[in-house]
Amino acid sequence: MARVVVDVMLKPEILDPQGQAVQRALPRLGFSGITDVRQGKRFELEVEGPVDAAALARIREMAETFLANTVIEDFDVRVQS
Amino acid sequence: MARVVVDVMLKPEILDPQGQAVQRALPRLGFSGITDVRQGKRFELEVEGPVDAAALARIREMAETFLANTVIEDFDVRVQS
Amino acid sequence: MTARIGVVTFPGSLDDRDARRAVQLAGAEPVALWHRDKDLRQVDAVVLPGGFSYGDYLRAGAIARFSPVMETVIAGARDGLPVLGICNGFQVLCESHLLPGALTRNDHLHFVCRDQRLRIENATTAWTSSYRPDQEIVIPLKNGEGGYVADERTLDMLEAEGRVVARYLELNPNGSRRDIAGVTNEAGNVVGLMPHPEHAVESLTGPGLDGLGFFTSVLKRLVNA
Amino acid sequence: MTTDAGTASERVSTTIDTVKRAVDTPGLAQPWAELGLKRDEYDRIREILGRRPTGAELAMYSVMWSEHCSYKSSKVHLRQFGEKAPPSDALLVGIGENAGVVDVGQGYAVTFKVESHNHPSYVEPYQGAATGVGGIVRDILAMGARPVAVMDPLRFGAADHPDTRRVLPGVVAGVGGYGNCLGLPNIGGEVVFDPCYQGNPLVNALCVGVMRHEDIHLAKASGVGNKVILYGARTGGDGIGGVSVLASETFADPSAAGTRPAKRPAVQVGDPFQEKLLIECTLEVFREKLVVGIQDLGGAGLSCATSELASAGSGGMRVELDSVPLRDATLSPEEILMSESQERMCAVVEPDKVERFLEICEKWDVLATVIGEVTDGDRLEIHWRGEQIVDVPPRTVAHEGPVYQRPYARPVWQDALQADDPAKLSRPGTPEELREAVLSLVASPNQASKSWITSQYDRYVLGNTVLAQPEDSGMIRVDEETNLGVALATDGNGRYAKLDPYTGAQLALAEAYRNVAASGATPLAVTNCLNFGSPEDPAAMWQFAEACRGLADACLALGTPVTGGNVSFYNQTGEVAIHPTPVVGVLGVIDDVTRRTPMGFTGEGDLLFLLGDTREELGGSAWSEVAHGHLGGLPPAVDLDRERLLAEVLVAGSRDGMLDAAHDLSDGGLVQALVESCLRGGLGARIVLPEGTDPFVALFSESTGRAVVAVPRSEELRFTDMCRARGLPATRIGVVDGDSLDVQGQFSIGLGELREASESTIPALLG
Ligand SMILES: Nc1ncnc2c1ncn2[C@@H]1O[C@H](COP(=O)(O)OP(=O)(O)O)[C@@H](O)[C@H]1O
Ligand SMILES: [Mg+2]
Repeated sequence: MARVVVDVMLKPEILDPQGQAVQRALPRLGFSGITDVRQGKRFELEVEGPVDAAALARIREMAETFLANTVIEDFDVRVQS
Repeated sequence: MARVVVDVMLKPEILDPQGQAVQRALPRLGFSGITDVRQGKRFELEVEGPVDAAALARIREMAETFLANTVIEDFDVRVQS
Repeated sequence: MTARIGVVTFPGSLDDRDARRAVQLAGAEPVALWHRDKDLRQVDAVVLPGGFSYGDYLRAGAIARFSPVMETVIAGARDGLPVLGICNGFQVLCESHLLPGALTRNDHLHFVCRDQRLRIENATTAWTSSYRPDQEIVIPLKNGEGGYVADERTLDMLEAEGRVVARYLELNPNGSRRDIAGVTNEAGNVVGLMPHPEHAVESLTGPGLDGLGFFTSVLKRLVNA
Repeated sequence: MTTDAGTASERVSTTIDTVKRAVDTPGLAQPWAELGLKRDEYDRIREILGRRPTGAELAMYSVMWSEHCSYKSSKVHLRQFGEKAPPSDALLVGIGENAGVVDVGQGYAVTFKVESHNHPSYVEPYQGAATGVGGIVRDILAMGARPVAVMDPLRFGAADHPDTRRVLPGVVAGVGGYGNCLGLPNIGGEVVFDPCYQGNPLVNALCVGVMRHEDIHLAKASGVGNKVILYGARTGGDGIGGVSVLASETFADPSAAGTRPAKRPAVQVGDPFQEKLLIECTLEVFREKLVVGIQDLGGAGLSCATSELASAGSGGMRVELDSVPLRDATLSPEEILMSESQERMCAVVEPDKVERFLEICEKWDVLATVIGEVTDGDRLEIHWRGEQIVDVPPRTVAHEGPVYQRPYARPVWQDALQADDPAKLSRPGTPEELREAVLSLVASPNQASKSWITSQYDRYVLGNTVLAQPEDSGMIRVDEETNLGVALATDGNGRYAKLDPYTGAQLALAEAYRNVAASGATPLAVTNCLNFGSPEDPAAMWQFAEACRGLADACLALGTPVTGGNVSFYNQTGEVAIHPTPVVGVLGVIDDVTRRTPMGFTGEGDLLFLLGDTREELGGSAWSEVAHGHLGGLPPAVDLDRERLLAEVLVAGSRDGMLDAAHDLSDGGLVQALVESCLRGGLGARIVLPEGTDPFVALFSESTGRAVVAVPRSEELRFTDMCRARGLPATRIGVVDGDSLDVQGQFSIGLGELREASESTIPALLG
């Protein structure tokens, strides 16, 4: 059993109200020195069988068509060590 | 400028309806072989200045008190290479 | 002298006007409190209303908890100030650790707005003494993150100590553990409730008058105090 | 865009396309075609300016002269709404402003408008729908009103089509996500499924706001020296949509290549929290009378706001574009002018009030920046990095765009469609077949309960919702002391409009009007969103022309002026246009909301009356669709005098306490209305159809001008006398009774079975 992680983040040019809300709150909480915050999603998938090239390709397709909306989001797929 | 990533996931014993919804949808979309899905949050922080031990400690505190609710969530902080 | 009940407005609070109206209809004087002011203007009790404070983008209530007004509310609550958190207010109270547990995304993942039947299980708190024990009431419920969760030990403790204030009947609308709709702290002065009693104070605009009791309860308590 | 050779340093300076440079380089090739302009439009711009436009000017003209902003194809038809407007004392602000304003008495004014966000909602359903709500709310806010409710007329492809599963939940979550977070109750809307909307869903959003008469604000910049303040979100590269996506590529500054996002996204992301702050902040600056003129930033962003404010005002305007707070420092001036970033407003403020204005913005955490001022000229001048990049007469940008007389022609297939009469369709004959037909009607996606959708919307917030979905109209209490209120309904039946667009538009109006009256309010005014195919297709253009003519004629007949609206063209998948879909919203007023008439049967023993006449009218009916998948023949006839009379009776009956319930008849006819009222109130009905009628026609025909009412026995005489005196047919058809719908001599269906049929369909498809 292996774990594959898919990170989905809004594209850099897209407004990220969630990240902005966090960033605006930080100084009030006494945290300084953070110049930008982006908030995205992290999926942890438990995969049955070997995570070979074919399996990764399928997961990448899944990320592209389902986990992310590529009109506004980028994604990244990787096997967790 | 360095990037620090904070991953926040629901604790394993807490029900994750979002992950479950994703998992339930997968067979319908023709994806098999995924035995479990968990969905969490990923924060990307742009940090000013060097990310030394002190900076990381501050970010860990921020994650503990603010980015995650440790009643139900675990978090993980790491510098992105 | 009429009791003064403060209603906090955070940026993104939505049901603050409604909470003030309910306070008024219950016979008390509503006092608007602003999130940036630490001063509670000598109110006798505080309502944290529903809404999406600071957009609720991180977690519902997570940012509001750190606002100046909450510093005073948290301190006051520890000293016995009656505090009612409705919906987003409940989330703020959990984030502030004034109440145990947390509120998570509804199990069906949709926002839900419905008239909800509840049973009042603890009619001795500052906010529920107008009800009969086990009284059934119908008040609106509307939330996207209303699933009450806590670990088993906490849930057992809450039940053993009678700190479950209200439970969902007929249908659990959001996947809350053990059908919990509201809880109280040990002292019974702080109550968090997911459904909205302030929307059931006029027959014209709500499903009935069942919500008024929360506001008359605290009045009774203040008069007797 | 520059072809000039030169050294690197020269190139940096020459990439700013200044007015001076435009004068000096008259022959420079410009990307007008890529920006969606026609040759003659570009020539006209050159003629207006007496030179070639700068890049920034070209950007402004191209977005403002687009179909969406200029109404160039629809203008000649929309004119009728003004020309044929019925005399009305209620209209305080008419067509032409952000939204019309209606006097509802006691010093209150109400503003309301419906707009489309169809195409973005297909691309990104959640954000498309969310920003649709955000945009219409800002329009209402810009009039000076507090927004008090929203509605969402929606159209999707076939209910069982896989893509509907993608689009619908996203749209609904977006409408709810934005509206719920703003704290605006959703009080009604529509959900219609039809394969014609498969690749082109319709997402229309309506907002209604309330203000005192003296609070009305207009979008105009006057008073030399007054400051122009941009406030709200930062300006980003997102939402440079449609035509302008191309534009941003075209304007790409080669010297900045690699440092800027590769592509400007066409999708806008909404931030409802920011908008909530914008609302509260704006209402506070209104309260302190700090604003001379105000404009929301919607389509065409700053291009639109600055040119419209300057155009409507008395002087000119100068803007320093460098002052605009940016989310993305690499934006070019053209992009800043075209960006459709959400949650922004533009206000004109007297200099001595600026400080207070900024203070209030700070209180609400709203970013506010002075970006320019009103000048005594008649030009709109925009500067960037110390250079002048725009110098135009603002009227030519905002209000004097091109106007087209598009050719239109009745489509060749119209006759055949109308000749395809539903009379030939096989009908249920036996009681058992009738019973089955009722159940399949009630369970069909278009007639089934929409509570899976509407329960995702907050209908309680603000505490003034008197009626909300599934009631005939949404009703909001305006004054808590006097109980003054308003009611709103939206309707539109694309099937009817396809059969006959003139009548179809009138039917949409008649239905919304009837819905408002059924709840006890007097209809006052109209808004509309006209969703059609391509204006370049003579058939679609004919449908549009016919619908406008029909609506204008009907508004005159009913005495309800059009106060504003929106046109959405190019709704088609490939070459195939959607059904012409005029969506009409009607606003009514009610002096005492405690007198409202709900739709549910709750009075055991109440007498049921059918008001109006029933003819055999099944063209475009719900039955023909559900039973046969058929669309043909003629839609039901419209009788506007009868609608007026019916409304008078419904309003009088409500005011004088003669009605326990009322429900208008529309899709699905009498039987659908009875089922809905039974399920809503939780009581059944015993129905005796009038002698000599065909039970199928009586139950399923969709004749207009009808309603069913429940009258307490004590009021029977008074009510029937009133109907007789006024000449409205009122047929007693039964009583409220028991726990089934019992059509005597035909069939009986338990409420449980009906509820199951009605409520399980949508969750089964989408849940
Ligand atoms: N179908 C229509 N019927 C009546 N008025 C319309 C219609 N479509 C647009 N209008 C009016 O034309 C004006 C410009 O419309 P629009 O561009 O949508 O306004 P805004 O710039 O506020 O978004 C508005 O006053 C609007 O009410
Ligand atoms: Mg506008």
